Amino acid sequence: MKTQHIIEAVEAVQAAILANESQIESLDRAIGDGDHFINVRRGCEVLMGLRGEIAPLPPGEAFGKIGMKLLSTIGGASGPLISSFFIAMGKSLAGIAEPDRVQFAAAFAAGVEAIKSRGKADLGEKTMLDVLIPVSRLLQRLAEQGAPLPALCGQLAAEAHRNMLATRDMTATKGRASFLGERAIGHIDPGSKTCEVAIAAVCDTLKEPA
Amino acid sequence: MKTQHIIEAVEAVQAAILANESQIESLDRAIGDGDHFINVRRGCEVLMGLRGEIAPLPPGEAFGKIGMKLLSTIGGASGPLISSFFIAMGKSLAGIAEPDRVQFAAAFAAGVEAIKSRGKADLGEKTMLDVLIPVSRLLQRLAEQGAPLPALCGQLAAEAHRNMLATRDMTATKGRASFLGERAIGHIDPGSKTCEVAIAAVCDTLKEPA
Amino acid sequence: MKKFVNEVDSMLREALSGLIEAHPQLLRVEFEPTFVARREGGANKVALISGGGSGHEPLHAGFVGRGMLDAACPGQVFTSPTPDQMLAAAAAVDTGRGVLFIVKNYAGDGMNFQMAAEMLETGNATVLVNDDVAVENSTHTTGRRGVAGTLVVEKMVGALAEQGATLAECKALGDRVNAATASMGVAFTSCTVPAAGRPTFDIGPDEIEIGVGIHGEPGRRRAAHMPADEIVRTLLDAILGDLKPQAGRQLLLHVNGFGGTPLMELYLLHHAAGRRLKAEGLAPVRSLVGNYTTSLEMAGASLTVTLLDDELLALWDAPVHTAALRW
Amino acid sequence: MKKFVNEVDSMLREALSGLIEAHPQLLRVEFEPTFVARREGGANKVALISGGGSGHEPLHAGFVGRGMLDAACPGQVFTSPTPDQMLAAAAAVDTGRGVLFIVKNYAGDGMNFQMAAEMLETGNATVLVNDDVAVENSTHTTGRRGVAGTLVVEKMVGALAEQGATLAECKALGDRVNAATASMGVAFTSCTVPAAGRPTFDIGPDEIEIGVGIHGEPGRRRAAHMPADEIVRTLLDAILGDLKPQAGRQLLLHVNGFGGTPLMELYLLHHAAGRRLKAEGLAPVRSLVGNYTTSLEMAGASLTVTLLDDELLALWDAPVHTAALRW
Ligand SMILES: Nc1ncnc2c1ncn2[C@@H]1O[C@H](COP(=O)(O)OP(=O)(O)O)[C@@H](O)[C@H]1O
Ligand SMILES: Nc1ncnc2c1ncn2[C@@H]1O[C@H](COP(=O)(O)OP(=O)(O)O)[C@@H](O)[C@H]1O
Ligand SMILES: [Mg+2]
Ligand SMILES: [Mg+2]
Ligand SMILES: [Mg+2]
Ligand SMILES: [Mg+2]
Repeated sequence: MKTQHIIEAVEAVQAAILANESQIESLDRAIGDGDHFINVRRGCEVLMGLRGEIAPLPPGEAFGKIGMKLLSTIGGASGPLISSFFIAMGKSLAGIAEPDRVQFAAAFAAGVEAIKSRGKADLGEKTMLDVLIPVSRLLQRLAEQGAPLPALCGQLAAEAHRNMLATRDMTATKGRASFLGERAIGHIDPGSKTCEVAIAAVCDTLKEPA
Repeated sequence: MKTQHIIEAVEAVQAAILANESQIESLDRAIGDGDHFINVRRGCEVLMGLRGEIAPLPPGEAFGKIGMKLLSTIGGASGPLISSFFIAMGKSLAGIAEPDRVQFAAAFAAGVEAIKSRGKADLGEKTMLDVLIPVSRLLQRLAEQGAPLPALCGQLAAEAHRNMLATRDMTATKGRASFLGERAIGHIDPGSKTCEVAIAAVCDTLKEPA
Repeated sequence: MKKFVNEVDSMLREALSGLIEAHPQLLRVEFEPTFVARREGGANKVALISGGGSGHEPLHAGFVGRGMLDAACPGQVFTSPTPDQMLAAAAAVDTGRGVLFIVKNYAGDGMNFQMAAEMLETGNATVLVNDDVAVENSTHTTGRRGVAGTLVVEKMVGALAEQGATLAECKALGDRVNAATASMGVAFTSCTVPAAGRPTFDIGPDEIEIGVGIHGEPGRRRAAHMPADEIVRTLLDAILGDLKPQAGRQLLLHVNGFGGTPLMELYLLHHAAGRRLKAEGLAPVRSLVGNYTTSLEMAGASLTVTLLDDELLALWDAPVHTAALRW
Repeated sequence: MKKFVNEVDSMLREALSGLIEAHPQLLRVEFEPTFVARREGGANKVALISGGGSGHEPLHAGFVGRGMLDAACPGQVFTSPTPDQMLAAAAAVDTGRGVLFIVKNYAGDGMNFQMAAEMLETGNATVLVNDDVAVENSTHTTGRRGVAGTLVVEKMVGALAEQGATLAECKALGDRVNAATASMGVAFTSCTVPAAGRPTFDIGPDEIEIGVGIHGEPGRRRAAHMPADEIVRTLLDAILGDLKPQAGRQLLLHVNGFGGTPLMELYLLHHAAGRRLKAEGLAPVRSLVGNYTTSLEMAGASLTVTLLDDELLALWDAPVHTAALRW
C-alpha cells in the first residue's frame, strides 16, 4: 500500500460517515450522550485538512501523524482509542516504504491491541472492539492466505456488519452504555457502527480495480 | 341586610369562583401571570373559615374584618384592591345595625372609590373597575328608585356581564396587562371576570325569595 | 407538571425552610407572616427591606445579609406579598434609623408595599425600581417593570446603608441607581406556575418572546429565533437608547438567566454584549453573569446595564455576604 | 433547538471568552489548546488540574481560583478534552511541586487524562472521582461515574494544596474524600446537545428518569413522577446504603441542580433531605445548594453526601475564591 491509499481511504470514510449521520447520531443518543457522530465528524474533517501534509510521508509516518492529530482533535472515549489505533499502526509500519498486505494486517492487529490496552476492554463488552477484533483476525487470516483483494474486502465488510449487529443484544461493561445496565440491550453500539461504516468504506475504495 | 346575607354571599361567591376556575385562570395566563384564580380562591377559602367569627358582628364590622383578613391573604394586585373595597364598605356602614338598600349602595360606591384611589385607576383602563364602576352607579340608581329586588339583581348581573365583555377590546393602562400593549386586545381582563362572577353569584342568592 | 414538590400549597414554606437550613449562620425565617431576615441584626443602620412574589429566586431572600438587604418578604409564586409581612419584617429589623423599602414596580407590589408604608409608624421611604425598557414609561400607566436591575439597586444601596448613611441618602441613592439602570429580556420558553400546573404561554419551537418580564407573562412581541448576536443587538439597542451613555462611560454589565438557560449560554451572551458595548466606545468594567432574577424554569435571559461613576463603582465593589452574592 | 448561539462550532470559544471577560482579575484562557487558568499563579504549591466535557458549567472552569483548581481543561460539549490540553495546562501552572489531575470516572476522561499523564514529564498523580451510586461499582466495568461529588473533592483538595501539602498528600486526600462521598440524581427532562440539535432522550409528561448522569444519558430506570419526599427517599436510600454512616456522623449535604430546575425546588429538596438525614440520626452540618454540576438545561437534581471529620470540615470551610464558589 501507498500513502495515496490512506488519503483515498480518509476521503471515503469521511463521505461514508456523513452519509450515516442520523443512524450514528441516534445510536449515541439512545445509549450514550449524543456526541459520537460529532466527535467522529470532527476527526474526519481534520484529516481532510491533513491530506497535503501526509501525502509525501511513508505510510507508517502518515499513520503516526494521523494518530497524533486525532488525539488532539476528537476527545471523548473514541478519541484516544482511535488515535491509539493509528499511532500503533504507524509504529508497526515504521521504516516500511510500501507495506504489503500481511504487514498491513499485522499493523491493523497492533492497532487493535492498542485499543484493547488503552480501553482495558475486550470482546463482548459492547464496544468498537466487537467489530475490530473479529475483523482484524479475519484480515490476518485472509492476508496470510493471499486471498484476492475483492474477496478479502467483501468478507471483511460482511464480518464488520455481522459483528456490528451483534452488539445489539449485549449489555455493556465498558464505556458510557455500561451505566445503563439492561437498558442498553436492543441498541447497537455507536462506536461499532462507526467502525463498520469506516471499514466498509475503505473496502469499497479497494474493491474497485485500481 | 344582615350579616347572615354576607355569609351566604361568601358561600355563593366561593362556589361560583370555583365553578369558573378554568376561564379565570386562563385569562390571567393570557395577559397576566397566571395567579389570579389562585389568589381569589385563597381569599374565598379564608373567608369561608371566617364565617363563624363574623356571624355575631354587625355588617359594617363584618366587612371590615373581611377586608383586613383578605389584605393579609390575597396579595398580588387584586389583594389590596379587594381588601380596600371591603374596608371602605365597613367604614361606610359603621354603626348601622341593619343597612337598607340605599345605605348598602352608598357603601358599595365607597368601596369602589377606595379601589380607584388605591389603584390610581379609573374607567377604561382594562381593570376590575370597568365592571365595578358601572355596576356601582346602576346599583345606586336602582336602590334610590326603590327597584324590586329581583329586577335590581337581574339588571346588575347583566350590567356586570356586559362591561366584563367590553374589557376584551381595550388595551390596558394599569396592571400587568399594560406591559403587553396592543397584545392585550382580544382578551377579557381577569379581574373583571372575577368581579362579574362574584356579582352574579351574590345577585343569585338575593333573587331567590328569602 | 414535573416539579420537585410535595403539596403545591406547602411549597413556599418548604423551600424557605430549606433556604434557612442551608444558611443557618446567615438567615432566619418567620412564618405567619412570612419574612426572611439576617440572623445577626443589630447594626445601627437604615433597614433595607425588599420582597415580591416568589419564583424569582435567589431574588430577594438570597440577597439578605451584610452589605445588602436586612429582610425580604416572599409572596406566593408570582404574587406580591401582603402588608402584614412588611410590617413584621420592619418590626424585626428596624434599628430606629428608618426603613427603606425596595420595590419592583408592579401594580400589586406597589400597592401592598404602599399600604405597609402607610401603616408603619416609624420613618420609612420607598425606592421603586422600574428598569425594564421593554415597557414604555408613562405617568398615566403602571409604567415600566422592575426586573433584574433590582439586584443592582439592592447591592449598591445595601453597601451605602452598611456605611451608616441616612434614610434620605439611601432613598436618593436608590433612585439614582434605578435611573442609571436599564434592562431587557428575551424568553425561549414559558414557565409553569406550580398552582396552575401548566405553562403560562405557548410558544413554537422556532419562536422567541422579546421584551418579556419575569413572571412568564408574554413579552412585547414574538419573533423568529435569531442568532445570539442579533438578540444582543436588539436588547442593547433598547437599553442604550434609554440610557444614552456618553462615549467612554464605565458600565456594569449584568447578564441574568431566567432559570432554564445554561450558564454556558449566559457567558456567551456576556461575550457578545461586551463586544458590542466596546464597539460603541463604552467600558464594561464590572460584570455579573448568572441566574439571579429568575422566572421559575423559563429559558431566556436579560441584559442589564448600569452607568457607573466612582461612587457607584465603590458601592458595587463593597463587600457583600448573602446566600447568592458574596465578595 | 432554541439556544443563545451564533455558530454551534464557535459556542465553546465564545462562552469561554465571556467567562474570562466576566472575571478578568481571576481567570485567563488559552485556546489551541484550550484551558482556563488562574490569572495569578506563582504560589509554590501542587497544581490541581481538572477538566471534562463542557455543558456542566460552572464545573470545572468556574472552580478555578484560590483554594480550588489551578486550571481546567474544557472539552467540547459532553466530550472529554484531549491530552494536549492537559499538557498545556500543566506547563502553565506546574510550579515544580507536581500536578494532581482530578478526573471524573468516564471511559473518555480516564483515557485522555491518562495519556496526558503518561506524556507529562513532571511528577503527577490522578484522583478518579466516582461518586454516582446509581451505577454499580466493579473492577470489570467502567465502574461508577463521577458527578456532583467532584466539586467536593476539588474544594477540599484545593484547600489542602493551598496549605502547601505534597502531591502524595493531595492525592491521598482526594481518594479519601471520594470514598466518603456518594451522589445520585433524577431528571425530569432531557437536555439538547447543541451540535445534535434535539433532545438526547424523549420522556413523557409524567415520567422521570432515576439514576441519571450529567450528560443527558438515560438513567437506571424510568418511573412515574412522584412527590419530592419520595424522590429524596429513593436517592438517600441508595446514598446512605453506600456510605453506611454511623449515627451522629457529621455530613455535608449538597443539592445540585442540573440546570433547568428552579432554585426554589432545590431548596425544597434540601429541606426534605435534611429532615430525612436528621431522622436517621445524622448531622448535616454543612450545605451547598445550587446549579454547580449541570447537564445543560436538563431539569432535575442530584443529592450528594460527604461524610465529614474535623479535617474535611476545616478544608470545606477554608477560604475559596473562584467564579462560582466563594467564601
Ligand atoms: N473502554 C473502551 N474500549 C473500547 N471502546 C470503547 C470504550 N469505551 C467506549 N468505547 C467506544 O466509544 C464509543 C463512544 O464514543 P464517544 O461517544 O465518541 O465518546 P463518549 O462515550 O465519551 O461520549 C462507544 O460506542 C464504544 O464503541
Ligand atoms: N391599578 C389597578 N386598579 C384596578 N384594578 C387593577 C389594577 N391593577 C390590576 N388590577 C386588577 O387586578 C387583576 C389582576 O390580579 P392578580 O392576578 O391577582 O394580581 P397580579 O396582576 O399582581 O398578578 C387585573 O385583572 C385587574 O383587574
Ligand atoms: Mg458519546
Ligand atoms: Mg396575576
Ligand atoms: Mg401575580
Ligand atoms: Mg461524550
